[in-house]
Amino acid sequence: MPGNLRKGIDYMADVKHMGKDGLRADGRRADEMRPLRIEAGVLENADGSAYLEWGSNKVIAAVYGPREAQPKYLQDPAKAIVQVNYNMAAFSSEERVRPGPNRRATEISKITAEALESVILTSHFPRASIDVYIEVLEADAGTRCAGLTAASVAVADAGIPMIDMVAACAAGKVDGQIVLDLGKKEDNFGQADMPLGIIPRSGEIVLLQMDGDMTREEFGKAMEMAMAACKRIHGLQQDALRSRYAVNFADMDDGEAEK
Amino acid sequence: MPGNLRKGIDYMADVKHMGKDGLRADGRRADEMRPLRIEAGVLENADGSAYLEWGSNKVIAAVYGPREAQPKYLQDPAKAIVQVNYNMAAFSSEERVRPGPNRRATEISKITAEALESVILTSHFPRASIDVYIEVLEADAGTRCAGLTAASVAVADAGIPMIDMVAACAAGKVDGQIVLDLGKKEDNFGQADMPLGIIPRSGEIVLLQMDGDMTREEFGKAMEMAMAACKRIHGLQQDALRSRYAVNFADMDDGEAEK
Amino acid sequence: MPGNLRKGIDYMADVKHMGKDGLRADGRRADEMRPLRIEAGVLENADGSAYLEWGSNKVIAAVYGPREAQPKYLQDPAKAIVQVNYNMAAFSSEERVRPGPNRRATEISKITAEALESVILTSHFPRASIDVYIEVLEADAGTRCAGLTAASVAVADAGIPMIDMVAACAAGKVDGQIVLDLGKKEDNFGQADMPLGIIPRSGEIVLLQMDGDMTREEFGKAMEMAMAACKRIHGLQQDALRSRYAVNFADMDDGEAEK
Amino acid sequence: MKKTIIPEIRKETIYKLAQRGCREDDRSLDSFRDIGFQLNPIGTAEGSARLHLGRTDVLVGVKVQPGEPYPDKPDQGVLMTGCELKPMAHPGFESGAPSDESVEIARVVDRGIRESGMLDMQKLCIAPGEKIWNVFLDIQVINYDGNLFDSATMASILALHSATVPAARFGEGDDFPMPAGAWPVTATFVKIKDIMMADPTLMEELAADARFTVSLDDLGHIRAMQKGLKGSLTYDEVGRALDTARKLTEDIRSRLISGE
Amino acid sequence: MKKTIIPEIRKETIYKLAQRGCREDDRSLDSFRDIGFQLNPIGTAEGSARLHLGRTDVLVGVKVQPGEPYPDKPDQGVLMTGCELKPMAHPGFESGAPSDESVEIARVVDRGIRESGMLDMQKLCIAPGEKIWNVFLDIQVINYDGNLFDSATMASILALHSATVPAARFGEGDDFPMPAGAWPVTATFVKIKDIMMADPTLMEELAADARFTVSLDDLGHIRAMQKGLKGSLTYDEVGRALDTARKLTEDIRSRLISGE
Amino acid sequence: MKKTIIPEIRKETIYKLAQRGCREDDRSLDSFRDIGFQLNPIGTAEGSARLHLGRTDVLVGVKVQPGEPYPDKPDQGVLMTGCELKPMAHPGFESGAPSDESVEIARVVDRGIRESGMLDMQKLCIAPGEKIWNVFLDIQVINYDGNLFDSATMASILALHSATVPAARFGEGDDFPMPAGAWPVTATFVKIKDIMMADPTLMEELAADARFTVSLDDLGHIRAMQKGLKGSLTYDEVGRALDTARKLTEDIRSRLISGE
Repeated sequence: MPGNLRKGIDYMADVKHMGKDGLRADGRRADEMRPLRIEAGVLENADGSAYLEWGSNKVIAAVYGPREAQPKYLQDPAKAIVQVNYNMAAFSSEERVRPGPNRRATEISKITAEALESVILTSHFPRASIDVYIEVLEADAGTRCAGLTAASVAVADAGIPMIDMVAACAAGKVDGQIVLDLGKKEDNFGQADMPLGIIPRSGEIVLLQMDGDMTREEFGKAMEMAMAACKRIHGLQQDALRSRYAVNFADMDDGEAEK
Repeated sequence: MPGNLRKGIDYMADVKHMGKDGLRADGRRADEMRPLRIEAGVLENADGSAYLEWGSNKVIAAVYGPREAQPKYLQDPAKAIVQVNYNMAAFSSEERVRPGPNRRATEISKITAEALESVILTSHFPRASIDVYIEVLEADAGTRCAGLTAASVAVADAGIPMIDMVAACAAGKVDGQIVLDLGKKEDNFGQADMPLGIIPRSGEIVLLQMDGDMTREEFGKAMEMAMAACKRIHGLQQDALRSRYAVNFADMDDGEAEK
Repeated sequence: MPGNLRKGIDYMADVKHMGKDGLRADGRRADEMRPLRIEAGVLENADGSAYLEWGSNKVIAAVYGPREAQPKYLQDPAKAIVQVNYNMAAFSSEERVRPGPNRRATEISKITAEALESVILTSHFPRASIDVYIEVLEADAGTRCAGLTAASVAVADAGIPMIDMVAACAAGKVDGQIVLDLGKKEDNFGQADMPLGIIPRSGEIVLLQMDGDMTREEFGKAMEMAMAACKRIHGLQQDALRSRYAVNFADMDDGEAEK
Repeated sequence: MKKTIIPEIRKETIYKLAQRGCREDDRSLDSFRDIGFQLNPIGTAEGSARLHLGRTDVLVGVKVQPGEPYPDKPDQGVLMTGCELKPMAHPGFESGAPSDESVEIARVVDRGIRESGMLDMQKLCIAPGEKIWNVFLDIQVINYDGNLFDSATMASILALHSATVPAARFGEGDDFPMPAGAWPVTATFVKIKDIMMADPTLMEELAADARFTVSLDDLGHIRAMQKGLKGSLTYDEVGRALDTARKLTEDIRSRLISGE
Repeated sequence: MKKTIIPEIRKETIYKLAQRGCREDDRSLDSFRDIGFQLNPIGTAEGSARLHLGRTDVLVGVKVQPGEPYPDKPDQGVLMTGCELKPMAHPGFESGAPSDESVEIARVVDRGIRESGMLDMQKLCIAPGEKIWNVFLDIQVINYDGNLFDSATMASILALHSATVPAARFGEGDDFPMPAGAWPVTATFVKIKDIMMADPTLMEELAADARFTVSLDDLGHIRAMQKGLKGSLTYDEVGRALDTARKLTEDIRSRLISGE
Repeated sequence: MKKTIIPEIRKETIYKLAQRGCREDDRSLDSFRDIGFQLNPIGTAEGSARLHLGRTDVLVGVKVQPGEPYPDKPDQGVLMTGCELKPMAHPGFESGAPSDESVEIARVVDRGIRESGMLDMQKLCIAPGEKIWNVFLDIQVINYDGNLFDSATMASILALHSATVPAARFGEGDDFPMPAGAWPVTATFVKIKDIMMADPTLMEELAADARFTVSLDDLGHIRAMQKGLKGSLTYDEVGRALDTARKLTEDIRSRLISGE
């Protein structure tokens, strides 16, 4: 079960103010991520799933597949196709989101699918489709990184072979300072936002976008900050799978005992 | 031919005022239906059809099938599927109805299809589709009952085997009184409306909806009133088919004569 | 390459004023066409193409096929189908044109397809589709004639066998006078517009529309004027193909020389 | 319409009859089928007409609602014509988005009415630049046996002439009759091989190589034309059709006006 | 939902159990699964509730925004209910336009709420004839194991009762609680062959011949009914379902109100 | 774009050439194809540009119309960028709803322009909170031979710099030039196996594993980035691409400004 969905406002109470100098509006240090919690295997019916709370972001990812790609003209005889549907729930942001596709969601779905394709061993499953559904239940800036991070765990939870899970986190620029993991206000009033997704094992970049204003040097700093965060996130992704696996393992023991 | 379509206003002139006490705004008794006329076989090109005037409601139902269900993924290897498209003509109500599907029509189409499926011997026609088109030309409350009643006659007219024709009629509550077959004003200002569709032979319920406010006792009264009306309507449905058949029989005689 | 697209306003500078009497607002005689330039083979990727400037109209036509008709239920076992998509670019008229189909474009696509089918030897290509895309980049009245004229050249450029190229031109009525090839202002304030498309070799009519107010006699005059213009246009269509062919021929010579 | 094939032999029969000046329903080449109609069958419409042309059966309803004028015509009402070809009328018609055919029919009917000046659009202005009457003309085909252009046009002008502008319902003064003047009537012909015939049945349409429709006003002026299908017409054929159409539409118009 | 077939043998098992008054999850025929819920899990919503009914998991969020009233109800707010059945919740659900099923669910939930008079629509008027509050109720199914009518209704009324009208954000005065009074609760039954059972699981739904839903208000009055599926119900079956529903919904209502 | 497959052998050829620093069209890895353009070819547009990048051929038109501001930006004009990939430009493009690719192109072009602050949006305000200028930027691809991100961006900024706001036509005072300042230019690279190359042709795109686009402003600041395709990039590869892009875009910018 996705467990307790808490109001973002409660979450903030957890954040400690760490001193007056160099701290951000919500009290974080420049290179401090918002609290992140990941849970694997939260849905009954999906082949794999994950739930993620990141600041006030609340995201569920569900995975089906590998299954036969439909309609048939989508099939690739050499490998599985990866299809992602990123969607924001109607009530997930201050202004209601009209149900149905929009251009922003289309773009995010596309780049998320491309990032996942870079790690999934698609050649093992010719003519198949791996379908990923990302539902943003509450949005608080950084949902595409949250979605990709959750989707990677869900793909792993489905038992689909990958070279590694993708971890994603944004860095950006606020008041001229490079900071990690922008919150909603920082995103709205900041000077740059740069979502990054990497293969943590190799450091290879599989998702990268940016908008705003950054010098070459600022880019380097932001990149290093985001890369380091992605590696920490990767640890949380692995923990989520490990807890899930531990539970399963316990289940299996029970099974054995029954025999 | 559907014959003469008359303005609803003329129709009302036919209704007799039956005394001052207990009579409704349009002069009907509580358990009195609006005038109902059904004609079978009104369309040249459809496999079966019926035209119905009920108060000022004017409805045509057309049936095609059993024919191969298209596209193929809709086919059921065990039985025919029943597809209903209920539609209100643009000019069928005081405010123009925008062409194209809407949520109300989607729901009515669904429950009408389910009601018809309960009587059609669908297992006789695996992989087939039976397609029913209900066009409301003029609406005056009660169009879903009118549509289902007409559709049943149209299915019979198409020679599709059924255990019985479904007959449908609403009962409801106006000024605290249970009444039969609400007219438009009664529907708009009444306290409850309960469309009912039954298999007259057995009294089984195949369509039932309600909105408003009814006690358990009122429900019972409304149900009995509507059931009795459905049985009267069933007689009119049979008459409509009988007239149609008689005509055909006459035609056949002519055919014989020519030989 | 479609070459230089010039602003309509420059074009007008070319038109000579031919005397005060009987001349139109833009200085043309009643039976004088706006300047027309046609170029064949302007697109790299299409099987056939043509670019046309006519007054300020700027139109590209692209042709693909004969190729297998998709989806299969569209296929005709006896002949190729001809599909036309006429579209106005968003910026092609004073008021922005919303992207996507509209009823005007649907009608023009239909009658253009019918006109082209009358000359293409479709029976040579059973189950095939010949797909014609007409893009209006700038519109200045008469775009359906411009589109059909360009499409005919593009079909020929694709090497698809035809009995002849269709040539099209409108005649109409302005200030009570029958005139050829109405410009935008004439179209907006004129009394009639009659687009005509013919098979120049035989004079047979394959496209004909009219709106406005014309007597039977005026119709005759307009028809003769438009027919004569279509024959002149046919010459320009042939020239366009000839130039294209000449270039190819030169290319081939070079090829020979290289050996 | 979904591909509907007519057997070659039926096509040949129709053509051979036509060579002798005859048709399957015993009409001459230049005549229309029987026309019957009924005014205002639909109580919810501001005006309506149901018209039979042989076995073709068309119902047209008019709805009138206040709306905003187009910026370039601030003092004029707006006519919007829609056509739905539903499976009810023929199995070849499909539910869903309007087909190319239904768009063409709606636009040709609309053109004939609009170009004839039949409606006094300025009388459909409530407040210039702000509020006008939108006139929605919706064509519903009940049964299809060919020649929708003419049957839908006839039913449309009957419905418009029978319509009332429901001003009172919208608090815009008293109801008044639709400001409709002229009676633009169309005549449609098909050409099978080298023979033209008026008012085609469905089978004749399916056998046809080309189609031609002309709208004529009360003075016999041409107000709209539309050639269709993949065959061609000669100049002479069009000319003869125009002359025949003039006679036919004069007759039809007088019958529509007299209400016969 | 895409065709989802239940094996005949499973269906037979469910029926045989039912004949003995039992069910696969050890419930009696007339009982609901465990209900758990959480109020306002979604910070961006004006009100929200997540509800578990056994393994069925539903999230409902309320958004409130100013809008224009309907002309015929100038002094009343507007309720709009949407339902999305996404692949996340079950592989039989498909992305894209709302399915017939999701439309039916949204409309039945909406009907129960609307007909009960739960929302005081006049308190959702800002300026009569000009500005009202639009209340958007969006149902998102997280996991599907049957009986969405009841679970979505419960989550919806919890979300509405927990909601605040964000007047301050739109410069319309102080925020105020959603003017929600009654607690309309539905009970849904399915009939397998000749046996009725309450609160069906997905497998029971797939085995079912007919479905029946009734919405009851705080007084036990019937506010909405909906029969579904291709089987039929007898008058007696409906009557017994109504009586059972009255007991069940009283119990559920008190648990929802007490926040248990 | 429909699946368009490049033969393995062609891919191998492109890669082997690239290993020697060469390309099929004799360019170096870090160079762009020839750029040619024409300003205001379209008389009906408020501004337009047609640009050739090798055989890629793009036409961009600007339309400007009054509209309402967004509530959160009451004193700013609105930029809307659309992109249509039509079959005319390549048989792999299909008619109908915009594809994912065309959405991505439109959004990346839009982002480069928007983030650079190129347009002074406040000068596109007519009456704060009430009326602003909507700037519609429509990208039409005439012929597709790769690198639409860069070609569409170049054509777009040329069209905007050439555009006039048609205030007089809408009775909003005198026409004035589009308030466009900066010249944001993008550079796009693809990576084939381990080699990066600038300004890919269609064949190079089809052979590519990853794609990277960066938008740089007049000061050489990064304004937007977009990584695409299913391959990955190393940090070093991105760094080198940024450095190369800075040189390339400076050169391109000066050529666009000088009108060469």
